[in-house]
Amino acid sequence: MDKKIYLDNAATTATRPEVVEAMLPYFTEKFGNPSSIYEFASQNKKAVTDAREIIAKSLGANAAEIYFTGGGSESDNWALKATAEAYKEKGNHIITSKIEHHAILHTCEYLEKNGFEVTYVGVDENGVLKLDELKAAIRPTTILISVMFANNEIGTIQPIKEIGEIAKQNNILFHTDAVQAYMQLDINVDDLNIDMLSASGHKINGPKGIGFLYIRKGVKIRSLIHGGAQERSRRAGTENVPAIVGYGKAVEIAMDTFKERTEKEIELRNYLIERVLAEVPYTRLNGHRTKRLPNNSNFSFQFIEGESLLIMLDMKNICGSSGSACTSGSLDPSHVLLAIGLPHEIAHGSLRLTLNEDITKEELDYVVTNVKEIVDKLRSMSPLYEDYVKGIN
Amino acid sequence: MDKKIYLDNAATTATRPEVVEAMLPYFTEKFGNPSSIYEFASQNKKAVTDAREIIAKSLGANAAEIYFTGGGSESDNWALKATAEAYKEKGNHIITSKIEHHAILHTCEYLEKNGFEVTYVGVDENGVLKLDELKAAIRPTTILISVMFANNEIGTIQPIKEIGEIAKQNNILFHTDAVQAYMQLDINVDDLNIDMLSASGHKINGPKGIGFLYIRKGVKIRSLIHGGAQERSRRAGTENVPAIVGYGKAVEIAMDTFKERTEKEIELRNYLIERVLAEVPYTRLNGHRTKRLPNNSNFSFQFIEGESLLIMLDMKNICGSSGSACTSGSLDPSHVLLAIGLPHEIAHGSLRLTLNEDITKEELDYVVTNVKEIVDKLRSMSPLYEDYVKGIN
Amino acid sequence: MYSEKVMDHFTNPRNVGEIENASGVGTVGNAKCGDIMRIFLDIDDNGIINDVKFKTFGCGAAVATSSMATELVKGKKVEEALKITNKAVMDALDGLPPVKVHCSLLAEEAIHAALWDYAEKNNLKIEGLKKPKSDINEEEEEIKEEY
Amino acid sequence: MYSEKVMDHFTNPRNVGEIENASGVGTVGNAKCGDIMRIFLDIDDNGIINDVKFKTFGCGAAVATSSMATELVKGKKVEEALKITNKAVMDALDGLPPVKVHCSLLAEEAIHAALWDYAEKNNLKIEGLKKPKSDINEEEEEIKEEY
Ligand SMILES: Cc1ncc(COP(=O)(O)O)c(C=O)c1O
Ligand SMILES: Cc1ncc(COP(=O)(O)O)c(C=O)c1O
Repeated sequence: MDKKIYLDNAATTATRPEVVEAMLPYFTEKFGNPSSIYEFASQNKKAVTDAREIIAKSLGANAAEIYFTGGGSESDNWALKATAEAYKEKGNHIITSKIEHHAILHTCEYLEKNGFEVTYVGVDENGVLKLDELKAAIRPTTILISVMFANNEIGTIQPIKEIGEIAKQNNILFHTDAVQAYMQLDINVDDLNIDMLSASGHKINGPKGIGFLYIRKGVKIRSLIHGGAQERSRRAGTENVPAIVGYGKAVEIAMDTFKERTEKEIELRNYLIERVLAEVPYTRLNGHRTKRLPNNSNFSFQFIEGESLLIMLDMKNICGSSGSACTSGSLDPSHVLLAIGLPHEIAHGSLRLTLNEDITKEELDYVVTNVKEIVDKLRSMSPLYEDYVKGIN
Repeated sequence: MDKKIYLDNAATTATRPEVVEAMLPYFTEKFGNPSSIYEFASQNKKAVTDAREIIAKSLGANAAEIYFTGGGSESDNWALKATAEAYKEKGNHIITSKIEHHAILHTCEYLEKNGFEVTYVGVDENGVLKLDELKAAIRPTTILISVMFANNEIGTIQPIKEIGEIAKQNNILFHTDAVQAYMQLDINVDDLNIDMLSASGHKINGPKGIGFLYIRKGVKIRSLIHGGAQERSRRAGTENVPAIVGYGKAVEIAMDTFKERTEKEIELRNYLIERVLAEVPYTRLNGHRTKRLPNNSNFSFQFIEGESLLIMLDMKNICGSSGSACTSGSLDPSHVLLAIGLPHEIAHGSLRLTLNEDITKEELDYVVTNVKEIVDKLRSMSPLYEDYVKGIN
Repeated sequence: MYSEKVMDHFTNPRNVGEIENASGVGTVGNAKCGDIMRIFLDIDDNGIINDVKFKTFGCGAAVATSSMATELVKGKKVEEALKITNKAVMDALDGLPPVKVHCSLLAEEAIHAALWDYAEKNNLKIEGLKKPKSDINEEEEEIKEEY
Repeated sequence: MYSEKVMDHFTNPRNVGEIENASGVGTVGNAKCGDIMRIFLDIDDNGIINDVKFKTFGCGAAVATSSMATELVKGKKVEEALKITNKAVMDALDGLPPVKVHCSLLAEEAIHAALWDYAEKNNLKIEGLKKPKSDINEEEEEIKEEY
């Protein structure tokens, strides 16, 4: 196939042409600093306000509860560090899950070095948070529960409503990293008792370098980036107007297409999953079969290693990933796959294919054919497969 | 004049068309995540590497010493907080100046609340740091000197070389906020003994939402934004490829035009300053007459208040600012103007006009005419002017 | 940022100027905060404000609220003028941005200060008039920080 | 990311397979780290490596270094084969990305392990051959953190 088949939409997405269109005037013409006093800049202030309102509406929130950031990682860092700082009088304990993104996990490690205690709640074999473990982890000093809405590697959707209720009953703040879930799943912050929520523009066909943190009114907040009075004095730095406008546009489109898009993705995803499981032996699906992101599939192919699989797929013009994009270069297998109980060698042989609604079944057929061939080839040179066939362990 | 005369280039600049051009392919076509393994993303990795090299070269630094951030404020926060954290065993004392941007000052206040001690060194009537005071402030526990390269309000250029030497002799790290100076002044980090340097894209006709922190090899560094392994594991978050590419392009152009551009700006600036001082009575120039940014002028008009002046200029299609853009909305006069010794009522009547090389003398003539008229009008309704004329006070 | 009414009163302020030998003059605010308002009242023997002028050092809202305040008191009886609140001034201007509310308080206070001066000069006691503060604090500012 | 040579040896690996009744077989690495290399040597009575095969579970670099290592030892005397370092393997591949250097170390080690097996089976002592570690540590990783 000559055309590239991009199946790594969980890593990043193409910015939509309409989004770029919307951004363009804010680079060269309406370039003013929204904080400025003159009329020329007030159009930029308005553009920022409009985008903020679109996003607020998409979550059932108020515009004053949306704070723009430089991306999902910043939002995650901010939520955790600010809560830790603002509520340290109340307690020093934070609960999160074992399968969070590194933006959460490494921030937790940082907090642990700074006097906080963190409990990492486990997940079951499908990657679903163990609610009993969560409840048991709660202490009088617990100030925050942070559990991702849906996992970036295996796509499992967490029982957010239940977690929100547990948090509320125990008077604990609840943050969710919704970087993967936002605009793939229906989210209402009030229904779900969410106090803080992180999202990132480039995961939903918006621009890179922009994200937001939703902070419920009443939550005490501290700045992560101090300085000017932007974002109601909570996040300093000249507003990234083009990116904010583009993000607003991307959300607007994602809202409009929501139902049709996600239904189509689910159908394509199921098609892909069923064919791969049926046709490639010694293969498992990682993540929950149904409680999963519409666009996510994640397989482990026994006896082979993921990187070689990826490179060979790449030579066939298929872009996929193994573990999370940001951690490639690392030699350890994904902490998520280990957390759902996979042994190391199986975790190493994993492949994440995350699609979008523009993929065709024909393209997926081509993908399946190539996955099959490549897995065969790699197994034929694998000492683990040799041992397996010979019955050695 | 029908055409808008934009004299607020210190607040933000228009993104150059060539910069937007360079960015465009990275939104919709080459949108891949540079951390991904497939060929499709390697072009993005290369684009980031190229931009990093352009920037490194512009400072006489190594590419490995340039870390991209979400803007100048983040760079400033990062430099200060990371140094505080990494060197806290050595000491808890930081020296900065009274006229820093809020991104530095508010970060210092934050650090003061967290066990650090900060000395704010004063400046003379021209805004030049008092080197004697700086030397006297040094303690055995001093871990960092952070002094801005040039001031954003009054344009004064600091004696960076001398400060760098003092820092070096005393084995103290030296950070400089060069958000205004970068690409307006010639900077070589080795010649000037700079250990860390902050800059921001949108101040030099690059995109908003991107900046960098130069960190000299060997300086111990901690992350501000934890998470993925981007930026050599020092700054997490999916790389903002379009903005990084645009920033690289903006620097490239700014390097190419450097001499001609800054010379022209200095000429235009001097023309403006001389006319205003000669033709508007009871007016002073703030900042050093010659040691100032090529594009900066800053006046105080006695007896009037800055906001009314700005609004009236705006009605004549002239965009200027009073104090720093990010702090408008605040009622206090600029801390910078107070630090150079202006009484409050004079500080309140200040106007910053920051030009670029595309402004014409005719446009500046129009500006001077209008400043004169408006200042006259506002004085005629000022009780302070009335008192002055009547010899009261 | 500002309503059209505010812009109108800022760019074409009514009643700018001084009144020589005014019945009452009040100056409030201070240069430190960036706003000074001075109001001159000419009050006749029947206690009617025949003329009013102002001078203001301050932002657009300060000028506009001064201008509107003078319009509102002009021709009124002293007792009526006393009842004109900052809210009335704001309403007449179609509102002010939150950070500028203090300007309307300052305008109210300037009227009171001029009336106080008038009362002192004439040894009168005006029902409901308290010695005005020379300045007002921006209490509304704090709220933002608490949030 | 990879040189053309690496890609070539990855996609068309030389000497993939097994040798039945090999003179020596060495397996190094472990699945935990994601790399396992197994090398089969056929050594004749004159101590010449007549044939060599490998099987590798691992990344592109692991496959390519295995392939190149087998090419380099093929036809060599045992003593010569022993002198082939990871550096030689890397050079022959036109270099490796820094994070992949450990693969070349693993390849070197796999050869040594197969030679050790050969020596043990034949009760030989090969000058300069130490009992190979079954695994290598990625020492270069630490450096990054110190910076
Ligand atoms: C001297 C100085 N430092 C820091 C900043 C902050 O930069 P940014 O707004 O890009 O975060 C600015 C500009 O606002 C500045 O002029
Ligand atoms: C679940 C999750 N959280 C956080 C992030 C970080 O987002 P960003 O790279 O935009 O900073 C990502 C994506 O990389 C993610 O998938």
